[in-house]
Amino acid sequence: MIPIDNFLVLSAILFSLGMYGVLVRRNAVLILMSVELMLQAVAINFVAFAVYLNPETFTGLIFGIFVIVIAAAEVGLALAIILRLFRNRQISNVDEADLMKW
Amino acid sequence: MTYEEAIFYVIAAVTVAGGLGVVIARNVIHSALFLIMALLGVAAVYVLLASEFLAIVQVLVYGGAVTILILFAMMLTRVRDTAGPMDGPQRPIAALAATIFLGTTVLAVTQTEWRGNTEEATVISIYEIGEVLFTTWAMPFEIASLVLMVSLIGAIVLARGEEGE
Amino acid sequence: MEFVLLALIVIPLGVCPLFMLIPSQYPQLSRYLAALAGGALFALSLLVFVVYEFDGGSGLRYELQWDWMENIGFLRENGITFYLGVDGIGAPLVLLNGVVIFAAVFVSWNIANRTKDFFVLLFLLVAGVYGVFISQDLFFFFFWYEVAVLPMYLLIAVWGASSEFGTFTRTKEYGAMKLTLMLVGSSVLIWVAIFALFVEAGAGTFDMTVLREATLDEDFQKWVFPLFMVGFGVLAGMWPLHTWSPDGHVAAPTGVSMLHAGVLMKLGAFGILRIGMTLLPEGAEFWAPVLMALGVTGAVYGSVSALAQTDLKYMVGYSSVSHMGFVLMGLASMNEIGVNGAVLQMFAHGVMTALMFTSVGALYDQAHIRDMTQFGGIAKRMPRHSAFFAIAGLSSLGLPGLAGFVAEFHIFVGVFEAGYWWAGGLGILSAAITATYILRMLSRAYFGPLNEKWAGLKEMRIGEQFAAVILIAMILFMGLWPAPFIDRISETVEMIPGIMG
Amino acid sequence: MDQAWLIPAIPAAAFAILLIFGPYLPRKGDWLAIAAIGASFILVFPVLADLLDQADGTTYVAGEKAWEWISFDLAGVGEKFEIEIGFYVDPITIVMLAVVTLVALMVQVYSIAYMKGDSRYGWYFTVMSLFAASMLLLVLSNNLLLLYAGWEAVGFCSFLLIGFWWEKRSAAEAAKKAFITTRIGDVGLLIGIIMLWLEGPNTFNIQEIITFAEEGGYDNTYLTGAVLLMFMGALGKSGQFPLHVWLPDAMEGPTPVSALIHAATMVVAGVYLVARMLPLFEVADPIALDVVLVVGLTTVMISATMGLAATDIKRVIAYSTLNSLGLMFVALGSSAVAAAMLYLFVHGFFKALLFLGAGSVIHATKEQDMNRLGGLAAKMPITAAVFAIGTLAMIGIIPLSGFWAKDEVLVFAKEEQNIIVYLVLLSSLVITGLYMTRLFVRTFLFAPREQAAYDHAHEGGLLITVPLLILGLLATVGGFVVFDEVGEALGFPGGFAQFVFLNEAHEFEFHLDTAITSSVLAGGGAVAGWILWQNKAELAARIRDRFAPVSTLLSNRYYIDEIYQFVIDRIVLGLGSIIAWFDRVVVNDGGVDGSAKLGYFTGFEAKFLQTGRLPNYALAIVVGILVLSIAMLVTQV
Amino acid sequence: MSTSLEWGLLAPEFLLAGWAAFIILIDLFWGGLGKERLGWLAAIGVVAAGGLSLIWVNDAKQFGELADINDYTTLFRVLFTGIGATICILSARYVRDRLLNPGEYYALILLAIVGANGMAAAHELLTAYISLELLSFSLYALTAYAKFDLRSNEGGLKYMLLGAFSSAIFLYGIGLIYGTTGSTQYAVIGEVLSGDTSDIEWGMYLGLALMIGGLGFKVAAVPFHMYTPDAYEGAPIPITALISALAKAAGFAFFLKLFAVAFLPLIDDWRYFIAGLSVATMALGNLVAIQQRNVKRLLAYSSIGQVGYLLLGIAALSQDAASALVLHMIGYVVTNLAAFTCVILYYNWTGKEEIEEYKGLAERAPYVALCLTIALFSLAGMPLFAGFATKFILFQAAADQDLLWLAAVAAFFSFVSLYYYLILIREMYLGEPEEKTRFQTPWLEYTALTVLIAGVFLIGLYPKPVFNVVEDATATIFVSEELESGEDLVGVP
Repeated sequence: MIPIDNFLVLSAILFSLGMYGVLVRRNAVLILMSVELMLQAVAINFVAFAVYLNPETFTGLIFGIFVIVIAAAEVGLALAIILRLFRNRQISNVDEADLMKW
Repeated sequence: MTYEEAIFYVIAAVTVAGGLGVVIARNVIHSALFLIMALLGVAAVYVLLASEFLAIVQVLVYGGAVTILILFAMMLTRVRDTAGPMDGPQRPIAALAATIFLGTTVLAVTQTEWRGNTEEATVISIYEIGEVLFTTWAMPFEIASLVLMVSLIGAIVLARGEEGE
Repeated sequence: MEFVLLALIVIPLGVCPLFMLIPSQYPQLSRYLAALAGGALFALSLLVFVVYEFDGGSGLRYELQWDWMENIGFLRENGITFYLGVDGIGAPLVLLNGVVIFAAVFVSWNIANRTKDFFVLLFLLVAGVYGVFISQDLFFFFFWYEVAVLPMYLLIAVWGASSEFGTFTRTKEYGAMKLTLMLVGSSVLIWVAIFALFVEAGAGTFDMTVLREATLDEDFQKWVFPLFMVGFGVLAGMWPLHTWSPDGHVAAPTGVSMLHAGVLMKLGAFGILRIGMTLLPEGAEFWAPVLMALGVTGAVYGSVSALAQTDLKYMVGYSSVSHMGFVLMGLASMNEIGVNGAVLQMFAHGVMTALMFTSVGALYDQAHIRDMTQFGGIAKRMPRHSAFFAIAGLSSLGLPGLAGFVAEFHIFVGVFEAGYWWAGGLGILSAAITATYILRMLSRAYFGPLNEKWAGLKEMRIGEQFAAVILIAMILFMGLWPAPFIDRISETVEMIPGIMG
Repeated sequence: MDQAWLIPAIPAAAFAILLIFGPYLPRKGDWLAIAAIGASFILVFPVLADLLDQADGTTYVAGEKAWEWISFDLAGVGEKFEIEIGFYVDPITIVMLAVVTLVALMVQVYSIAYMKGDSRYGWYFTVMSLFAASMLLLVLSNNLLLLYAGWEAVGFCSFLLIGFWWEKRSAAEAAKKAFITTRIGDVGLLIGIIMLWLEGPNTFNIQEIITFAEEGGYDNTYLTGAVLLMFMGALGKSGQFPLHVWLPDAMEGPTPVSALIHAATMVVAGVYLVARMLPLFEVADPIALDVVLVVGLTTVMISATMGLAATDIKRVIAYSTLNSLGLMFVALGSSAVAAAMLYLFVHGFFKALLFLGAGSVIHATKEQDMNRLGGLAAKMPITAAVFAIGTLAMIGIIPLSGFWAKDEVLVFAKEEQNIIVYLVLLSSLVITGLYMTRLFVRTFLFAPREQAAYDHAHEGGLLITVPLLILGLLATVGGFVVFDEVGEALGFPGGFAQFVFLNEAHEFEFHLDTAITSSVLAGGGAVAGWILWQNKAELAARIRDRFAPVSTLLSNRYYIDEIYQFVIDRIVLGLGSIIAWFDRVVVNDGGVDGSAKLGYFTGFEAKFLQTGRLPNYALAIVVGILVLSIAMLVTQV
Repeated sequence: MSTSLEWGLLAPEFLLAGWAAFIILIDLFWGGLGKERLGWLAAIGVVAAGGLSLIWVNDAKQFGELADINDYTTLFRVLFTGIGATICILSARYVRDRLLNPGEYYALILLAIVGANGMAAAHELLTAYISLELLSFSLYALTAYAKFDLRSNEGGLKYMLLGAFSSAIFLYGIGLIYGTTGSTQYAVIGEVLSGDTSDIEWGMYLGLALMIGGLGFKVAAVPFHMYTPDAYEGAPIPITALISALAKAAGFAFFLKLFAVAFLPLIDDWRYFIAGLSVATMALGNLVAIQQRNVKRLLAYSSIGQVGYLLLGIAALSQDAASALVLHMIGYVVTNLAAFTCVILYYNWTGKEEIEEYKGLAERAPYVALCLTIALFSLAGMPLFAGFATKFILFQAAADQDLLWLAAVAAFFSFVSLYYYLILIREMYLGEPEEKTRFQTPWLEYTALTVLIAGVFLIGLYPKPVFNVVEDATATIFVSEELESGEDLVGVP
């Protein structure tokens, strides 16, 4: 009823938004959130493919679950690092963290 | 437009609005709230995709744990106090890049003739999922647990305050 | 005999760990070991040269072939083999290397700083040079070629000397870096050409004896030959890519300069001959005029530049450029006489330039300058040294009876025979210019009233004299009785495809 | 005749022994050197005897003996490339051998006294032996390459001996100049040799090349080019214009050396070469011989005139040598081999005599500027007497040897060439008379100008006077060989001319008119010289002042040295500096360092891509993705 | 299909995971063991795991549809455990002196190896991806492990965020490939792609491009490399070594297997893109390396350059090229570890890591200077050492696949790299040391160094045994193609 393209386009939009967020945001947490958005888009993709194209093995669905798991784990670890950076330097903007360059 | 499609568009609109909010909100807390909105929208999309299990996971893991974590982190890092604009100077080029990417992707997915039944989602039962998760996909499952463990170890080691802090 | 060839590589490589085992507080021990190894190499090289006898075919003798990698991937049977063998061109060059290393050990006798490290690197270099001369497998040829370049950086940078020249400075780091980079950079071209050659031949082997049987497309030869020509040409001091050579010499310690100019530069010319011309005869024929033009330009340019130098090492360095120009001319003549001459010149230039550096080094060790205008009349203080230097100079200007003449004469005849009149004429003119700068140098630095500043100079060390005598013996050997050289060389050169009678 | 190789081999062996063991031998081995050259001299006679024995009437059979030196097959041609060590004896060779060994012997004996006490006494004899060996090798060689080897070797010995007292800056410079100047000529010689081989009969053998050429084997123009290039070598070695500049400077060497090398032997190698190769010149375009002639004439004139202005006695003799050599080339240019060889023969004696005489003066007075000499005849009668003989021989006064030889040349010039040549030669005779007389008068006669030098003056010992006397005798009678009777009496069937004319019937001619003309002119010159430079030479001074510009021109040697100096300093060295600069700045700093800097600079610019800011990094990833995706879609779909 | 899973096949991974937990527990409850010995203990476990994996030499088993246990896997298991063991040994003193929480540190290393093993073993994309994340997460955490070091924080942050970002991109690509081919099994994808793909080409190529991008990030190909220098510089030095060796090797194990099995049918479509990446990577890595002042950063850029060479093997993909690639990778890993051993030793002695601070090392620790010189020369591709032989074979393999120009470019940049290695060598040999005293010699590190250098020489002088092993390994991933496609591409007469 709902063509798969709809989901795929939705996913593409979300993904692009996330990408935009990563590129544009200065705050590390916001970047992380943008990445989460991208992962959501990916998950939509997987699930859509699983249920529309390959319902027998529904690998995509499983993939989607794992993506969510990984995304959650990622948030945990990333936040710890962000927190550590903040503790040490009182910054949370990624573009201020440029001790190392060139 | 069918009834289901209408629902889809509403949900999609909410999700996209949420996503948009995440990336353009001037206030970080708003961003976080928009993220919740987007995540819930995605959960609804899963429902539309006949994957209730995933929707539940989504709500629990994301709507619950992740966002709370993020909000905590925001508070701990006093994001609101940071001076300067929220967005970097890359905005125009970022917008351009994202748009191009969107265009490319949309073009690609619409141009592709997907194989299989692209009109109707198949319902996959939660039991089936449970079964394959522990049999066919046992190895990723095990590894995923290790990933979580790594994340845990890392988070603890890094976030834990030491004496003198 | 095969194992003598093997020993030529194994001995220098084998002494390296031995040096490392010697505690650094006993430098004298390292020196004795070096002398021993050098002597052994000299003796073996001489043996190889003496017993070498042409027996048909490509002239390859004392072959030793061990599998290294085969039937793997793109390699078929005998894909890459550790394949040693010496032919009539290799034999004199092996001898050359033996002579020069033996002499270089004595010249380097009083290296006090990290003596053993110095000898390790020196012998590594020598192993590489031997490897190139006797490898019959393209992979190992290139392997040893690079091994020969490898130690140069440290040898020059650690034990070399920086110089001030008024308007500009040449530090040892600069000289070493430039030398290494130019040589390795040029070997990239060789490398690429080897890849192309291997693929085009399609024989699945790097065995040169097999590759020379392969029929290669003419267009292919035409575009690959310049890669070899330029790639090897840089090491041969081909104009205009020669600048590493004078600057390298200026920076290098004496023993290293000897090996560097004496044998290392020969690798380049040897490569053009052994790989470029032998495997790609049609390409060589097509590019010969260019090679000839570059060779002549180098010969004249080098000698005229030498004329303007006041630094002794620069002068000798540019003279090497000039003489290697002769070698390239000989090769480019593409006829037997010229190519013979080129190989003879490799040997002749090798010994005489080693002798020149021995002399310059002996002087520099005492005076710590090399500016010839600052000297004057030092023949009074260092008569033997002066005589040795003069002999080297005379050989290089082509005085009959000394090695240089035999070689240059063949080259000129070959060049004329090939129809390059202008090149032959300019070449002979360049030899005359050589006379000018050599004599100018002798007259400025060695003759005339003794500059009292140098009244304290002493005769060169006995070890250096010994080295010089060995080298002079070789110069005279070839100059007076070139037949042993020419017999060996010509029989092999005759077998090279594309070489006219 | 097969043992002819011993003639150079003995001095060569002596050289080797002296070089290695010389310092340890008694008397530094001078006896060995002299014994060696003496042996060579003696060996000339059996060789000559052989030649004469094998002669069929007046036809001489040349002897040849060769060993292979270099030989290899030429691929695909079926021929060999061969270079031999070969010896060839024919009458010309014999003449040369005689002159070389005899004069060398005299000079070396003389040197024992002359060089006594020199710090490099042993070295002197060592090099002299090498010189003798090389010169004899040059003379005996049967092929061009060996000849070239000897040619270079004598040049090298000349270098060593001119620079014998290298502590003197001027000696070192003169040695360098001599070597380089002759070397420039040798460029042509070597090219010429190679040219002859290239189109020739695949051999360097002189006789075969000549035969080949006479059979018309070479293209005429080609041959002309080749012989002219070879003539360049002769030009340098024999000090002909414009490469004559080194010879006067070569007087920096010990005087016996000047006598041997720069008068009697080495410098005539050019004459010998041309004489030897004359058949080629004759086969070639006539322009070749014309060039020889013109060069000879020019040299005669400029050297004679320069001789007028020089004050150093050795230099005057050096100019006279140039003058004589010029005459020989004039003879060769007129195809008069016999005349040239005769002149060469006698010139060897009287010029060596002059030099040794001058050496005697210098040895005694330590002075060689004739402005500080004078009146020595009283204290050095023998020297003065033999010097007078030499002078007169040089001027060409009958019956001294120089007269006969010179007359032969004049006859040929008159007969074979146009009148201008003849007139020029005649005028040169006057000048020769003038400056030679001047030399003698200013040195030996009238009042001494420098008392100290005069006080020192004394006759040398027997070692000095005996060679002088022997040479004096030869200079006096040597010319008589022109008479066939004398020649036959000496054992040359058909006489000397026949002997050196390589089996082509020829006789010496004696033209009375020429003889009288030349004698009058030469004698007139001599008398005029006497008048001009007698006593205090006021007349000469007056004339000199009158023609001051000419005098300046002459005493500055036509500024030829200055021109060369300019060319070398400004042009050659300037070019050298420019190239050296170009090499350093353009090739090295620009090309090599430049490309290295390019890489370095690219890296320097590229490193700023690494801004340290995460959003930029992310952007890079996105750009990469976009480029990849779009490119892949565009190219593949 | 997968009713009975042979869990035993994953024994090395279980051992590693278990050992990780064991190490943490030991650290918790037996503090008396000492931080240093903990590292050795970890190394023992890693070695044991490596030994265990040797059981399946010449065996070809499959773990369900998820993983292959064959020679390819075994080779990489051994390689990864080798890297891990070395790093554990090298970490011992570093961790003792400079880091907190040693138990977790080693546990993370061990888990990283599990991830790497999974990547090499994976038979399909999900397993591979999860393994990849396991490896990555471990490395993120380890990079930021020096928690009070600002550079470590910053490196970790950049690595982590960009890693997540690129993961998302990579996943998007996987999604598209999955959507177009209907499977995540490499072999199935390969099968589908060798059929008619005209209907799905849009999605397929976009997916491929995104996957290349994502993999490019993992292996640090330009322009996805930007995190590398910062992460390298920020990370504790042993971890820098770990990233440079393990992450890269695992990345390529995955990359190679995926492309050889799944994407080989499309090789003509993507090879020039990989070639382009390769060129960009070699160029940027080597040129920017010239400008570096910090040894770790220098080695980071140098490793980027090395990635360029390795990508060349992918661009020329065939079994020969694959073998050559793996051989070069092994050579690179051994050499790089040797180099890092020296750097770590020096850091342990002095705490210095700027190039100019290396001056006079040859005076103070000649053996280390010598080994570092050998390692650097090997990285530059000089003969006698591994780099020459492996590069020669790798580039030759590329030339064999009509990519001569690429081999030429690679050879050129290999030459450029010599320059910056020489700069470091110059400092060591020409600089005057501030102090003249010799350093004390830690025997264990020296032994490890000697073994590594011996490896460098072995591969450089006689790589045949190694190559044979590698060839057997790569044969397993090309088995489905029976070399047919390779044969076509070779075009050898």
